[in-house]
Amino acid sequence: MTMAAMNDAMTSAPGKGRKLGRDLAGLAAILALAVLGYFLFPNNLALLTRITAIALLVLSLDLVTGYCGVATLGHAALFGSGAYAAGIAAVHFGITDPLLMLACGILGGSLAGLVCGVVILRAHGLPQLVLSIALIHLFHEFANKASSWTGGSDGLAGIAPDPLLGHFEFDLWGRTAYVFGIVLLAVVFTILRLIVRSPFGMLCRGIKEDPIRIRAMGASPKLALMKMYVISGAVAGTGGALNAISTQVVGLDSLSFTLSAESLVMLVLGGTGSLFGALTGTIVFMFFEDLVSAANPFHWLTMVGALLIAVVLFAPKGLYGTVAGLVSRWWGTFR
Amino acid sequence: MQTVFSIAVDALAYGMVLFVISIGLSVTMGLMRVVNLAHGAFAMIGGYIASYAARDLGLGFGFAVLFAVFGTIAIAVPIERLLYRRIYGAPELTQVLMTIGITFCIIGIANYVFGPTLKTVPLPAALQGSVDLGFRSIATHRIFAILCGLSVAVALWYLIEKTAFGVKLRAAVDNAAMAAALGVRTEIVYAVSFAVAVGLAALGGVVGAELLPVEPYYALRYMVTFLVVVSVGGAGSIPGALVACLLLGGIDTAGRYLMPEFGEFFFYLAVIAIVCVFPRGLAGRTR
Amino acid sequence: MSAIFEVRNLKRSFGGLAVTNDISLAMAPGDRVALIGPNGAGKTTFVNLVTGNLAPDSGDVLIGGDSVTRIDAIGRVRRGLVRSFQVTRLFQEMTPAEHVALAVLQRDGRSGRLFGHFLAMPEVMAEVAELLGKLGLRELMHRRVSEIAYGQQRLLEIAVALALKPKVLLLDEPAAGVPQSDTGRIEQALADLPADLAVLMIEHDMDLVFRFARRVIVLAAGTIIFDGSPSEVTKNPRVREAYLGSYANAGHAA
Amino acid sequence: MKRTILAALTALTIAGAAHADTIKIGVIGPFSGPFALQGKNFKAGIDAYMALNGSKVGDDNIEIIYRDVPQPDPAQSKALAQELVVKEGVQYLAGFYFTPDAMAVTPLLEQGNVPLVIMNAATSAIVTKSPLVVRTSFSLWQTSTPIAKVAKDAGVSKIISVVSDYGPGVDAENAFKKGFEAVGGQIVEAIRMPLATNDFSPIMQRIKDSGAEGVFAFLPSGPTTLGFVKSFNENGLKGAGIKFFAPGDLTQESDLPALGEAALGIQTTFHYAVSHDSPENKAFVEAAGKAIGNPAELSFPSVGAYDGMHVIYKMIEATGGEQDAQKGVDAVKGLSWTSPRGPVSIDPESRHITQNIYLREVAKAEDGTYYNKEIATFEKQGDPGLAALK
Repeated sequence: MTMAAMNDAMTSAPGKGRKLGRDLAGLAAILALAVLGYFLFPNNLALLTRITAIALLVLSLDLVTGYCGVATLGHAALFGSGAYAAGIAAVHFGITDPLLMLACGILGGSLAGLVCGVVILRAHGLPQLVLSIALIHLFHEFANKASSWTGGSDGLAGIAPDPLLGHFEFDLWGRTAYVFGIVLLAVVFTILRLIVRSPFGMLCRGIKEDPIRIRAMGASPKLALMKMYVISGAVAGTGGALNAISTQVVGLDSLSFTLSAESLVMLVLGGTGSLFGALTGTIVFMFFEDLVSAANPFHWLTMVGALLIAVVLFAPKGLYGTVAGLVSRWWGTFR
Repeated sequence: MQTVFSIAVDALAYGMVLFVISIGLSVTMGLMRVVNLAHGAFAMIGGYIASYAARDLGLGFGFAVLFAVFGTIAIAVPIERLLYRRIYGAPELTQVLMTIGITFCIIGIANYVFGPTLKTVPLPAALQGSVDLGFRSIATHRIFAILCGLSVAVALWYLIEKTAFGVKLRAAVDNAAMAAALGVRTEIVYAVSFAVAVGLAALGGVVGAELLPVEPYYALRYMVTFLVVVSVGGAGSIPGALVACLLLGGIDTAGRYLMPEFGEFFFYLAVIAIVCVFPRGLAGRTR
Repeated sequence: MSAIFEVRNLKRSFGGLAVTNDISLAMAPGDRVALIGPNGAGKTTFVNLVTGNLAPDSGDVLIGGDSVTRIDAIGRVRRGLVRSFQVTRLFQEMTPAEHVALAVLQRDGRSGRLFGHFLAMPEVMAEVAELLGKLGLRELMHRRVSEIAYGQQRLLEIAVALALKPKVLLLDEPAAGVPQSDTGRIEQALADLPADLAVLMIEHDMDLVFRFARRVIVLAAGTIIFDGSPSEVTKNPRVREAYLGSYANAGHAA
Repeated sequence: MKRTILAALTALTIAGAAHADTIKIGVIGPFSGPFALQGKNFKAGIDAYMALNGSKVGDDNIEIIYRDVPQPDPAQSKALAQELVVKEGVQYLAGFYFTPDAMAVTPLLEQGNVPLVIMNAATSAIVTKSPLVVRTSFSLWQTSTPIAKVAKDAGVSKIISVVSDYGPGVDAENAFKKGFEAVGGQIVEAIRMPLATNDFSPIMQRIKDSGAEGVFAFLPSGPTTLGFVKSFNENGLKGAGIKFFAPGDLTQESDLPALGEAALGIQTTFHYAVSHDSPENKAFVEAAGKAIGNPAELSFPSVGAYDGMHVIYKMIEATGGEQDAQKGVDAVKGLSWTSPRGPVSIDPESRHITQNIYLREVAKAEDGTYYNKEIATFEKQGDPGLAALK
């Protein structure tokens, strides 16, 4: 192998430069959207913060569903565990520093990821879906039962985070929470971009396509998926902690089947297997929901349903997936 | 001992109601390979039609049931042609998205047309009241539900295993291209199976209305239960679904009797245990 | 020379039917062995037993003199027993470069790394480029597998196996389904396999077997009925009977 | 620096709102989803109040802005409340069907200078979370305590308690237990069953086996109630003479057509029956029935909303339309008026509504419909749950 051959191989690689460019573009897009949102909806930052937290949940779901092919309708278990971990730390242990609460949330989410991974990875396809449904109900029921810790169905109230970095208070206008959320999202997004392109990310994509082939290469699909589940838990836990810090209440809804199903809907809406798809799906779904439910709080569900049907009919790869496909085809014919 | 009998009777009745409602879903998911989350919505439509026919039009119970089954099929067939046909063979997640969308729409429309209140299907005098079993009494309509469940199981088994249509259906499922080459018109087979599944859903919606009252959120409220039952049984298997319904009905009933405060735990732990032991469902066929 | 790969008295039956019945064989580094047999001879079961996807009722599998009978499939790969598949099982959405890089990283125990990209790992890329170059896949290395020809996919299959630096290579019908025009490339690739590698090829195509193997093993009804040089195999009466008999039966059934 | 800007902005928003001709009231409730009926009732109560009392207070127009939280979701509730206060500039927050949703909003009130009028959420503790909370509905302790005495007076001394296993259910169980033991009764067993229970037969078997003479039950109003009551009859408990006691959620008017015959004779205690006989209620029912479209859908949240509007109107009068949450709340402390449900007042200390609790029995009217017939009155009941909190 000569150096020349190697250089040749490196330069002929099409992806590298473009991918780095796309990372930066992605990051720039998030920040641009964040700034845009800030100025377009200066009085609605709470909604934007909520979208940010849910975006973290959907990103985390994309890691296991989009990149590893795990079917789950119980992913809110990871999000809710993070939220409760952060909330319980604040209420019962007096850990009110937002960054420490965040750490608790990440830890809680990762642990839940480990538990869910152990159970969910025991089956495939439809039975896997059922395992995830059973799990989320168990988590929900457990939180309901442990009401002295979680507040049960009344919600865990009284979370009062300190000012961020001792300076910025989480107040009515929600600027601190918003900026905090956007920074978290940008950091998480960047880390995830690195992870999905890393050797481990490649391994996971391989597992999604053919776990038997991966075994024949001497790698354990199960271990890799477990690892991904823990990472996914950390991401979802970040979202949960953000939610707990910004709303200062944690309710059982954060561990609910409904939230799990919604996050899956958002992911598929945007397009699985791409971090941009996850973000697109979250933003479009949440905005659409906010828009139509404000326009007609009594019958907006029908319109959301129609949106989902329309997406399946006209954008079968999800919004981002289809648009990206169109753009690259157009790009192809253009060149 | 009496307690055990008593639980067994309740479990049987509850399990059979579950069976009548979910068996249609087993057909769509197992034979047509569509994760049809809108199944509950069709059951709900059946319930609404029966309620409307019996309460507002004053029809007899039998007519109301027929009305419900065929009315629901009439509503579902265009939906199949326009929407479901696009998702046969599509990835599971796409099917989930589409059928959840359909469910949302149906809920919204039901809410608009019928309002958010509970609707009941008035029972004929023969099905009202209770029957004394000696050691306890049981509602007559539950016995009716048990009988319905058994006849549906037998009829469906006969249809799929013993008739020419069943052969075509199984052929179309195993290898659509081959079946088409042999002259089976797969789209008709699929449409008919879909209609059968929807009709069963509607029947279940009516028969089960005493236990699962009809209201707009019916479609989502019980969806998870149906999905769990069908998967535990092994999608597409009639005996599997029957066993799963009786088993889960039994666990649920016993759990609720013995330790009601941990009822949910019981049920879902049992589901996890069963799926772990039988990853393809109780009567799952290897794909 | 000691055996790098050995099978001792391997037995496995399904419901009373012995599908693999007391098979023993040994291979030294550099061996080129072909395993042939009529349909239903138990080749697939044998492969599954050897690779660890199926547990034997009795008997032993050894790699480099150590028993791996109790070690699972993944562990056997890590000890140098690598297989290719009958039909390509490649990742349709990934590129040849990614396939080989994944194998290289996995072999070095780096496939779990969360950061860095293989394109930015010069030593990995060097190996990827070299391997793909040898098999004539250099120009295609960044195309998606779903876009390349079937014959090239089979070559990639071999490249992935080689990237794992095996001691023993199990090739399951490496040329199956490849158009006549492309078989030359595959034969060339087989001829260029590392000299110290022990290769066991399961194959139907007798031409390929005769050109490749220096030793032929014939399996019929779960037992080895012949183990010797290619020149003798066609003359062996038991082999003739096993093949002709089965063809006669097959013809009858059809 | 940042804080000064914030303070300036706060001042601006407040000043801006003070001179507005339109006073906005933000109402959060379940307007879609499984609890849409209760949201509809909020709207009906509010519409009825505005139809009867005008949509103006002094010179100021009143505008209602609705926001939908279909199921308990504190995060969304808080986000919407924040939006209502900051973006829409509402001076009052109202509504709230679920406790966690209300709890999530309480930390915003002082900063936003906004009072919160709870039109339903029934957990006692909410009013203690902020001095700016006023409740015009009821609490479960308030409605569940009197039934204990009713049970005892009916000669029942051994009772089994059966409640849905969630916050309000536990509240109801505790309230009843305390009340019943205080009058010398005995709770033989207390069962908490999962919210998602479809088949109640096993529970009925438990009741039968417990040897109790009566059952106290609480389930959230809606589909489960129907199954529970029917099961009670079909499993022969009614026939066996076991008495059925519950707070009024179980027999809310909108469920009665479905419950029908099965509910006849069930005794409940509650703060409001649509059938309440008074001129105020007659006017209310007519207006609210018109507002909701189908009068059969009218239920208790409508009266909570109606009185909530009354309290808000009084606050607006007291502040002259200026945004001053504390002044408004202070003005309604001790306020008393005649509501459609009867005489009520706001307890100055707890800011919870003091009201009559009625004992009702489900009866059949001459036209074949079913209604809650009031048969006894417990006057001026406060919230015993607040005492239990301490």
